[in-house]
Parts: sequence; structure tokens; C-alpha cells
Amino acid sequence: MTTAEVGVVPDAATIEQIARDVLAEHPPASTPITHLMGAWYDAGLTWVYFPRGFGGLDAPRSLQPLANRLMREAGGPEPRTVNTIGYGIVAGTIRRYATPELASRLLRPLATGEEKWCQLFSEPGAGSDLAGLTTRAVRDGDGWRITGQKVWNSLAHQSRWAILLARTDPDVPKHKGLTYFILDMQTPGVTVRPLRQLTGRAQFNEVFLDEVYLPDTQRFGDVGAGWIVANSTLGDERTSLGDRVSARGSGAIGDALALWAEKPENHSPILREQLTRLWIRAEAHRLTSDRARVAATMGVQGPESAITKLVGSELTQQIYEYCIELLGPEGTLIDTYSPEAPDDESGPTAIQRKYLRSRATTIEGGTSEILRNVIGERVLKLPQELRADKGIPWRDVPR
Amino acid sequence: MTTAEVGVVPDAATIEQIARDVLAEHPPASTPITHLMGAWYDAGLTWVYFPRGFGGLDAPRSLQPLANRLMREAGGPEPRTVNTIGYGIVAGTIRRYATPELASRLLRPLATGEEKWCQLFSEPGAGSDLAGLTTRAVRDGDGWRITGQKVWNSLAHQSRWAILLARTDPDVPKHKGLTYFILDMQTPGVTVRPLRQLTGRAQFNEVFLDEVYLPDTQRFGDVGAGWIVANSTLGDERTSLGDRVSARGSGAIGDALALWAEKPENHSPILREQLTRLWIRAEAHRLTSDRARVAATMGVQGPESAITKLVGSELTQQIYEYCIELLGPEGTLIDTYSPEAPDDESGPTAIQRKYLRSRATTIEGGTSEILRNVIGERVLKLPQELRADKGIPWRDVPR
Amino acid sequence: MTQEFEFTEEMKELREMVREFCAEFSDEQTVRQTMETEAGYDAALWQRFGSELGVFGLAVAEELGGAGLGLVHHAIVVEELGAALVCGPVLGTLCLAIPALSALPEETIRAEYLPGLVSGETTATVAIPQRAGEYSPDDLSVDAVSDGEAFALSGRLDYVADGSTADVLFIAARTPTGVALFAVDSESTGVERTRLFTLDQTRRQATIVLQNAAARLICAETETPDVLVQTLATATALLAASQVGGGQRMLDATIAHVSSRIQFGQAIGAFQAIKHRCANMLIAEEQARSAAYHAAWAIQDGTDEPLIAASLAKAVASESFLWISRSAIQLHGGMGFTWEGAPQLYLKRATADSLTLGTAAEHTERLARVAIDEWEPALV
Amino acid sequence: MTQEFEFTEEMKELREMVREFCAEFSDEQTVRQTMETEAGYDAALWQRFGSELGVFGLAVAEELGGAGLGLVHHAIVVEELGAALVCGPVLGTLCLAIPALSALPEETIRAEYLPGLVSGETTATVAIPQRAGEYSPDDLSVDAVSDGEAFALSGRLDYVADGSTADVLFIAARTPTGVALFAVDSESTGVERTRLFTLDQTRRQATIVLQNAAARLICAETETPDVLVQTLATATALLAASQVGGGQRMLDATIAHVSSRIQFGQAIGAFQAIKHRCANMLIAEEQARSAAYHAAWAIQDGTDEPLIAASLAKAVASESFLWISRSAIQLHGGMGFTWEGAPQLYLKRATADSLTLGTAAEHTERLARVAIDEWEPALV
Repeated sequence: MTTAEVGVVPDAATIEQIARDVLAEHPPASTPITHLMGAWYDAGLTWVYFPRGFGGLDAPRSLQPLANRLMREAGGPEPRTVNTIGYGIVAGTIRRYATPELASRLLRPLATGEEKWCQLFSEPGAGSDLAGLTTRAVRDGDGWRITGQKVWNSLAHQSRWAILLARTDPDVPKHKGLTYFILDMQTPGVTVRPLRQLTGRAQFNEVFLDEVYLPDTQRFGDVGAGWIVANSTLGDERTSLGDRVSARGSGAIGDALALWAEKPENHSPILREQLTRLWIRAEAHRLTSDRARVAATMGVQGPESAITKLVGSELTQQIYEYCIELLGPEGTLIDTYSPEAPDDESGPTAIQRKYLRSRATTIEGGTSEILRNVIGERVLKLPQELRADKGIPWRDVPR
Repeated sequence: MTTAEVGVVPDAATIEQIARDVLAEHPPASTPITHLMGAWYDAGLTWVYFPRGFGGLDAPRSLQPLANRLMREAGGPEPRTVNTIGYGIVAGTIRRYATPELASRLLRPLATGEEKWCQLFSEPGAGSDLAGLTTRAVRDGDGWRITGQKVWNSLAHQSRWAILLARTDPDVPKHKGLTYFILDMQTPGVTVRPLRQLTGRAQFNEVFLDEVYLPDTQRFGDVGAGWIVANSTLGDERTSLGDRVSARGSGAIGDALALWAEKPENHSPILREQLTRLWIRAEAHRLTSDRARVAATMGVQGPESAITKLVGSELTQQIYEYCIELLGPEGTLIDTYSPEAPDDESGPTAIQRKYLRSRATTIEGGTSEILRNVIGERVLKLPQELRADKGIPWRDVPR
Repeated sequence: MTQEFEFTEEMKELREMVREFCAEFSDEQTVRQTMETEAGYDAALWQRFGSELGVFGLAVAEELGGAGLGLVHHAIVVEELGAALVCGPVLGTLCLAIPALSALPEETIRAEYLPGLVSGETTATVAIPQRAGEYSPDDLSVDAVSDGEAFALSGRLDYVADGSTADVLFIAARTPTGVALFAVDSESTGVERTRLFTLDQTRRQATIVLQNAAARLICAETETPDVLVQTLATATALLAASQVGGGQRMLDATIAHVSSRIQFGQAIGAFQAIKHRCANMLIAEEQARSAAYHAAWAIQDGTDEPLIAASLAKAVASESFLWISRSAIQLHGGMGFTWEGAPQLYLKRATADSLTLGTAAEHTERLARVAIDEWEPALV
Repeated sequence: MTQEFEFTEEMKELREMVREFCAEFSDEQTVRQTMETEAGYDAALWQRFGSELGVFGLAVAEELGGAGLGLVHHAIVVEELGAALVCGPVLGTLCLAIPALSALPEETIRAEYLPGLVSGETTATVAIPQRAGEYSPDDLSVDAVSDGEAFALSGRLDYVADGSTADVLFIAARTPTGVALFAVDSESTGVERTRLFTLDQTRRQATIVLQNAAARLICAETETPDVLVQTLATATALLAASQVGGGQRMLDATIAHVSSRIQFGQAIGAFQAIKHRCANMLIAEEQARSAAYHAAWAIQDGTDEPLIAASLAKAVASESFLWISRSAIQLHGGMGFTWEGAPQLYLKRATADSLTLGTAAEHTERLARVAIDEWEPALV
């Protein structure tokens, strides 16, 4: 089996050779996924830019898409699907903030999907204003006692681990009193309740934390530095999106085009024009995402990447709004609202289901309103608006 | 000649009879307009709801449209056109704030158009934030010395009189330090300069005030009460709009429909749909204005009247944007940008001219941004946003 | 009669009365329970609306159990039922059947069916061949056969509003000489009704298959097309009023939410992004209200072309209600996306309404034909 | 060659160089003075761009006086000239004539005209029969007559870009066997040029009437349609790049204004209504930039259908530039409505650009045909 020489930065050819070896030895079609991903991890292909022994090869980050592509081409999974939050958000933070011992304990089962991860950040009273969160962490010997309520926690019911933001100091301004922890979801005092959405499904959860104990070794970063750690986490989430360019006519606009082709009896000049306008916007968005991707590979973080989520989410909504109108009376039907039904968007009323689900895209992961603020203030450098909570101890902020 | 019996509130029949008498004696076709409007004033028909001797008959306000209609039907002028700002904004303020002597000096030449009026409110540094204006009025014996610069003063070069807002006390919060005056534009120290707009024309002016003296008798309302007086003035402006219902297909959308009919060679399904959508919006807006008018006659000031300006101005812009697209290459031409050319929107490139002029509609008389704030805070009663200048002496507000 | 947009005190009291009744007997919790039942509505409550409150016959002549007040009054009732998402045959009985029966030429037929519908004791629906909200005899899917005495209908009807619970089905069918309107008892043999699972659980539909179902002729071929065209225009205007009601409710709920939801140390309604969107919601609602009531007044008093007024109402009200309910979800944030939140119920209603009796795009196309293609400049 | 969207350091330096040259020699005051002159541009400055700066031939082969770098480089130049509203035959010479000549089959013809255009010593324009931005031989309005040796053209051409100042007119005309392309000296007898008064004073047009004007055949009937189609696609893509330049300039100016304009005690850019509109302006600009440069790269490297890429670029860039320049006026407030303010110059340019080589609606219709009507689901 090929290995990368220690001390030499692996190049594309090396990565490719290692990957082909792993895939040959563990044919994706016949290998259990945890074995496959374990071998992949052990070979350093999960995150080629991570250190050796931690799922990486100290290779340039730009070679990761190559590894992912080889896995896909061999019929293996898109790595993110194995452990969405683990790959998308947590792994980078573990690398940066965990001790080597803890990192080696956590990363392999994260990579194989054996230990899934969830995120305990948002709260009922802290949505857009995440830094205003109320969940308290109080010192208790060598550890902490956590009490509070979290919400919008996808996969919490399936997860072994969570990343958690809690308030350790209410007497300083809100951003400064937060600390970042990881939480074993099997700890006593953790209660997970499914949260039913307008789709009828319960894709998310509420998580109640009642005097939950965790050791101080599960703290990431300094006490009071939680906001900084969380932002590095969220930064990973954003940059991890840009690996692939979608093809013309794929994604939501592909659904609309397919529906248009399926329903010639519903065609009208107005609907044809609307579809064309959506197609134009989808193309402009696709090209802008591609431009952001190229800029990122050249080391330039342009404004393009900051607007991708905003534009994409609003466009997706509008495309499914269009699809519903194109469906006509058929759009008034749904197969079921049962919470027990599979949480996907397939079935005879898949379009209606996607339409309903799309309402969340402009809320989750930062509302469109917040994103426009971010673009205005961080990209365009416009002056900040007045804030009632600026510089005030969290304790004194109206809530 | 019919007269209204003193002490009896005139009814519609009385108004009609008086009006017919005046019009019979002063046939609009052959009577100089100042004579006609003078007789109309003397008969109490200019503002039937004003006191007798001041152009009115102590009649209900709801009878004014009747008088205006009779004048129109006889071929006389729409009263507002005689002295736009005088009728639309000033007359009601004179009635409320001037002494009887001053009112009788001012109202008749205002009504006949012999003395035109203009408004000196806005300043280069005080547009949306009108109450932040800088023009100072300083006590000088029995009067005041005014120094400052005003802008967006339509008709200033033709006006004998102006209404004027100036700051008399910089040491209190901005709204509280303003005082309302009337100014004889022939006073030394007043300089009027035309301000060229993007249309090439100079419909507005800048007015420079250099130590201009005015007697204290030309103050309206208390010192420091200027904002309240100005708001009653602006209130008049708003309610004076609602006398007439426009017909379906009139106004800007009428221009678009006419252009559509004139240019069959430029028709396309997309342009046809866009025109229909604009037509639908114009209809909904027309009906909403009509509903507001009916509500107003029934004594209900609904939200309908507050949104008329906002919706109308944005729609007008979009209609002329559409017209330009419908014109095609012809839309790239203009007859002239000469400032000497007549200030109207006629001529071979009238549509282009209206298109350019329409850019001001969402700025003048309150920007769309300000109007949405007004609707949000005053109609929907949403909480006020934080303001940097709230409760702070004007002198200390950043500028 | 009132002039257009002259909402009298008595109309306001009517609105208040219906609203309070809904608040008491059909609050959100009741709606949620009712919409999960098999029938999808509470027949007893429906009857109380008709008999106790007495608001189903305001546009019906007094001698037929109504109040003879006109369509605007009826629209106010439908608007308030829409605002409260009252489960029941609003569309089938109030928007379609009562206007259709009122338009029938034969007094005896009217007298037979209307009193029961007005009192709420019976419910009905009307199946009109239509496409894009327009009467379309080409889309007729039911045939009537006569043995010289009785008629029997056969065919299939899709998306019939309230079709699985209506007592009487009024069905347009093809006869040898044209299109006529028939009444069919929904319980009779040859009538097979299948409840559909609807996106909006508060407004039900069914597929109905007829196989030689006994039918009674209630309107002859000569008059039926006019009756159906008129019924569609009236139902479209009424549906627009219902959309106006839903939009107002979501606007109110959103204002309440953003005024109390605190983030960054202040109520989020203080932020311009939220405030201006709320202003735009109000504007959309006001445009819809004007268009919907213009249609009601125009049909009532004959002051405008009914088809233009109805299409205008539906085009504007559909877009407004959809946009307002989508905005309500957005401005409620995560909570707006939950099953427990009220906005989802209205989004689903708005979606279903927008697809019923012609979409906004379809009515826009229709207006393009009647208002743009045929527009003649006035001679001024 | 670069992969799509790979903007190299050398491209950035080119952009900076052109921008600085424009800032120094074609600042707003210069533009305002020049646009009021009879010719509408400064021939000496134009020549400096061509010869001193040497940026007119970046897409022209080296042996013809160019740099052979490809269309993306040329688009960067056109973008910057658009950003500065440089007066001169950008459309006629840079967008139309140089691409048209570069596409000609005959080397000797190319060699005769291109060096002069590239150096800026001569200017030209191309009159292509088009409708809605598409090559349209049905709209041909010029006939070519041959006496067996020389050709003479007669006909009328409307809205010819830079038509009153171009030295050479390249004109498509009908011959007995098809459509061919001719060169006409603009000073020759039989050529009557009338300057039009343009909404955008920085971009001139003329009406040209030809009466037996002596013409030289430069492209035969067999090749001319292809050349014209390709020229139109390239010119459309380049015009989109120019729109991107104008939009960026107005975005920058607006950001500067709202960051310094104080009302209510703070810079107005702090208010969400202003801030979010600026964010939307940025988004619009970024979409336009992506679409315009995709077109330049696609035409340069053959990676996408040129007509689709060009129409997409023009549809997006037209709407973006119009919306951005209108927003700039709005956010500049009253000052944005003055003659002295910069935004009006860009509004007029945006308006003129949007109506040139096909409007957004026209390109949308074209995309409906090629991208929607002919769309086939991919087999995945």
C-alpha cells in the first residue's frame, strides 16, 4: 500500500495513488461504510490537510476535493453525508482546540459516522441574536454544570456528541461571557425532544439541559472565548461548501425544468417567462458561486462567497413557489403530514414537500435579514447600526 | 346675487347657487383669471370651510369638492394650479396661525395667484432629517435675522412669499428649537438660484438667506413650536390630495397603454405580461386611493391614505421604466437638455422626459425609506428604532 | 345600497360579530382539532353559524331565508371565516352553491335548496368545468343521459371543493343540446367520493366518480352557461375576500410578534428591515382589500365588468396573501417554521387559495386579454 | 490561457492601469466637457488609449498590432472604460468593429483595417441588421449594387453607434445572392450622416443615409452571416462588461455617500433600509460580473454556447446596471437628482446600454427559446 513519505508534502499524484489503493482494498460496494471510512481515515484521506494520525497527511487543502472525487467515483459516499455536522462544523474545531489525546479519541469515530455530532447553539430566545443566549455554565469542581434550553438541533436524537455554547459570565457584554464546550449526549440531565415542523416532520429537536455535568477537559478554548471558537466553527461551515460546481440546470432549477417538461398541459406564456427568469437567476448564481470557488482556490476570499447562501436560499424558495404555481390544482395536495413518515422530500408530492421545506432556507443558518447586515457591515464596511446591547453587561440587556 | 345667510350653515344647494351666480357673472372663458378667482374668493368659494371674509362661508369641508367641480365644469382652473403651494400647503396654516389682519392681507392675493408662495424647509444637510436643519433665526429688536441655505424650493423665483422653518434655539433637542415664519421674498439678503436637475431643467431653486430681517409679526405659532406648525402644514398637503378619483387607465399607466397601442411592432409576450402586471397594480392602487377618499369623507383616516404616496410614486417610476423598455432604441434619444427649454414633459421625447423626471418621485416629499418608517411606526405602531439624536441638544448632534 | 367602499357602521358590526363568534367557537385550537378529523369540519358548529348567527344568507333574498343585503355583506362574512380558518364548506356552500342557486332562473328550485344552505342544515358544492378560473365547456367531464323522464350522470370530477361532505352536488353536465346544471344527492347510488389529502387541511377536496347517478335538472341549457360564468365570477371575488381575511390575520400576528420578540436588546420590529417588510405587508394587504371589495361591490351593483373585477381581485389577493403568509413565517423566524406556530396554517391556506379558481398568473393572462389586448384609448 | 474566472495578477494590473489612466485623463469633469462637444469625444485622447496605453488590441493577433491575449483581457478594458464613462467609440470600434474584423476570413482585409483601429488612429462602426439583439436579415435596410467591379450601397441605417464620427463604416447589405459585408469611407459621396441627440450624451448615435455610396466588399455572402452572428455575440458580451463597470462605479459612489452623509445624527449607511439596499446592489453587481465574464471566457475558449452566454450576460447586466444606477440616485437623495451629481450620468448610460443590442426582456425571450423550450433533462 502506498503511503506518503513523512516530511514530504504529498502532491496530487500521491493522494490519488493512496486513495486508489484504499478503494481497491475496500471496495465501496461491498465494504460496510464504517470500515470504508475508517480505512480512509487511517490513510489520511478524510482531511488530507490535517496532521498525520488524525485523518490527514499534512497535504494542501486544495487536494481534498480530489480525494472526495475519487471516493465518489468509486461509488463511495459523499463524506459529509456520513456525519453532517461532524464533518461540516466540528472536525476543524477539534483539530484547533482539542488536546491530541482528545482529538484522537474523537476524530476517528466522527469520520466513520459511528459517533454522530450535533450542535447546541440556538435557543428559543437567541436566534438571530445567538450571542445573547441564556444557557448557563457554572463551575463545579473540575467541571461545569450546564442548565438551559437549546433548539433547532438537527440529529440531536442520533448524536453521541454535541458542541455547546453556554454563558459562563453574565456580568460582561454578551459576546465576552460565552464559553465553548463539547458534551456527551449520554450524560444524565440531557433530554432530547423532537420538534415538529410545518412539513409535519421532526427533522430538528429541542434539547433540555438540567444541571448537566461535564469535565473541564471538554472545554474548547479559554473561558469567555466561546464566541471566537464558535466563529471559527461557523467559518469552517461556510468554506466547506465550496468544493463542487453544480451543473447548469441542476438543483432546484432542475426540479422546475423537469416539472415544466412533465406538465405541457399547464404551460402558458407567463409561466414560460417566469421559468426563464428563474433560470437566468439560477445561472447567474451558479456562475457567481463558481467564481467564488475559483477565487477561494486562488486565496482570495471575495464578496462572492458571502452572498452565496443569501442568494441561493431566496432563489430556492422562489423556484419552489413557481413550481407550486406550475403544478396548479395538484399543488393543493400532500401525501401525508405524519411525523413518522420518512424525513425526505420524495414521494408523489415531492414538489409540495420541497416547497414547504424551502421556507426554512432563509431562516436557518442566518436569516436573510442578518445576512444582509453582514454583507453591509463586513463586506461593504458600512457603519454599524446603533445597538441597544452594545457594551452593556449581558445581565442588564432587555430580554 | 345669492348670498349665504349669516349664522346658517350653507348646504350644497346654497353653495351651488352661489357658485353658478359667480360663474355667470364672471364667465371663465372671458374673465382674467385673477378677477375670476378674486370674485370666487369674495363669494367664499375658495375654501368654503374657512370663515366668511377669508374666502369661506363657514360651510362643511365636504362641500369643497362641489365648488371645485362647478368651477371645472364651467371651464375655470383647477384651483391648486393657480398657486400650488399657496393652496396646497399655506392657506390652512394662515387661517390657523395668522392674525385676522395678516390673514386678510395674505389670503386674497394668494387665492387669485397674484402673490405666489414657496416653501423654505429643506436644506442641503437636512433632507430626510428635516428637523435637523441649520438655518438660524436670531432675535433682532422687534424681529429676527435669518441666515442659512435652503434647497428644493420650487417656484421660489416666482414667489412673493415663503413659509420658512428656522432654528431659534440650538440648545434643545432638534424638534424643539424650530420656529415657523413667513418671509417676504423681496426682503434684502434673499438670493434665489436655480438648481439644475438631471432632466436638464431647473424646476427647483436654492435659496440663500444672508442676515435677512423679518418682523416678529411674521412668526406663526410660538417660538420653538415650528415643528408642530410645520406638521399641520404638511398634514394639509396630504389631505388636500384626495378630492378626485382618477379613471381606470389614466395617469402614468395611461401613458403606458397609449404607448403600447402606438408601438405594435415592439410587442412581445413578455412586454404584454409586464404591462398587464403594471395595469393590475395601477388598478389596485387606484382603488385603494378611492377607498381612502371614501373613508376620509366618512371621517375615517385609515392607513390607506398614508400609503398612497409611497405606492403611487414607486409605481409611476416602474411604469416609465417599462415604457422606456417598450420604446426600444428610440428610448435612447432626448430632444434637448437645455435648461431654457420649457419645464414640462411634452415634446417628441415626452416619455423619456417623464422617465427621467419620475426618478424624483420616490425622493421628494419624503423618501420611500422615510415613508416606510412612518407606516411602520405611526400606522402599525411598531417600536421606534434607536436614534443617535434622540433627546440630545441639537448643538451636540453629529452632523 | 352603499356607494363603493362605503363601509357602514352596520357592516362593521357584522364583521365584529362574526369575528367574535369565530374567536369563541373556532379558535386556533379548535381549528387544529377539527382539521384532523375525518369529515374535516364540525357540522353542528356550521349550523350554528347559519342559524344562530345567521350570516350565510346575507346576499340571499328575504323570502328564501336570507337578508337581502347584497354581496358585500356576504363577502365580509367570508372574509372573517377566512381570517379564522374556519373549517367547513365555505368554498363549496358559501362561495359556490349559494351564489349559483341565487342565479338560477326558477324560483321553485331556489326555494327548495337555498333555505337549507342558508340555515346551515345542509351543505352543497358546485362542479363547474373551468380552466384557469374561466368557465370552460371544453373541460366538461360529466355526461347526462335522459330516459325521457329522469337524468343520470356519469363522469369524473377532480378537486371538488368540499366534495366528500356536501349533501348536494350541483354538477354541470353535457346533454345532447348543450350544458345543463343538475342536482345530485351525494348519498345516492352511483356516486363515489374519495377524500383527497390536502396541503391545507382546513379546506377539503374530493374526487367524485359518477356512474349513472340519478340527477335532477335544475337549470336548462339556455341559461346554464350564464349562471356558471356568473357563479365563477362571484366565487372568485368571494375567495379573494377570504384571502384578504387570512392576510390581515397574518399581518396582525406578525406585528404582535415583532413587537414583543426581543433580540439584540430591543423588539425586532424596531429594526428597519423588519419594519419596512411589515409596511410592505400592510401595503399588499390594503391593495388586496381594495381589489376584493371592488369586485364584491361591482358584482353587487353592476358598476364594473364582473370578469375584470373578479380576476383583478383574485390576481391581487392571491399574490398578497401568499406574500404576506410567507413573510409571516420569515418574520416569526424559526418559530414560524414549526408545526405549532400559526403561520404555517395560513401559508397552506394561502397556497391552496392561490391554486383554486385560477392562479394569479392565469388571472393575469385573462386580464391581459380583456384589459390590455382590448384596451381602447378613451377620447378625452 | 486561464480557466474560467481565474483572474490573474496580470489581469488585475491591466485593470489598475486602465483605471488610473481614466482617472487621470478622463475624470468626471473631462467627461462632462467632452460630452457637450459636437464630436462627443476627444480624438487625441482616444489615440493615447490605443497607442500610449495600448489597450485596444488585447484580443487581436500580435501580427496585426494586437497582443493576442484573448477576449477576457479586452472585456476588462471595456469594463474600465465603461466605469469611467469614457467618451469615444467604445461601442462602434471596440465592441463591434474590432471583433467583426477579427472574425473576417481574409487576412489581407484584417491587416488593412485592424492596426489603425488598434492604435486608435482610426475609428469605425458596424451596422448589422438585428432585432432584439439577434442577427436578423429580414431587417436589412441597405442594398448593394455592383457594376461588375465596384459596389455602391443605398439605404438607411438608424441608431448607428458612433455613426457620426467613425472613419470607416462596416455595413451589411443585401446583394443578389445574400448578405455581404462592405466597408464604406464615411467621408465619401452618397453618405449622409445625421447626429442624434442621445439621452446618454457620452455615447453617440447617428442616422446614416446611403445613396449609391462607394463600398468595398470585405466579406462574401457565404461567410458574412456567421461573422455577423459572432460579432453580435461578442459585442453583446463586451457591452455587458461595460455595464458591469458602470454598476461597480455607482456601487462604490453610493457606499461612499451613505458612509459620509449624516442624518438623524448618524451616517445613513447605518440604517438597515440603506444598508440592505446596498447589499442588494452588491449582489446584483456580482451576478452581472459573473454572467458577463462567463460570456467573455466562453466566447474566448468555446466552453459554452456563445449565444446563450451572451444573452445571459446582457439580460443580467442590463437589469443590474439599471437597478444599481436607479438605486444610486435614490440613496443619494435629492443630490442624486441634480445635474451636478454623478449618478444621473450613469442612469443615462445604464438606460442607453439596456436598450442597445437587445433589451433584458428580449434576451430573456431568446433564452426562453434556447434554454427552456429546447431544454432536455440530462441523463444522470
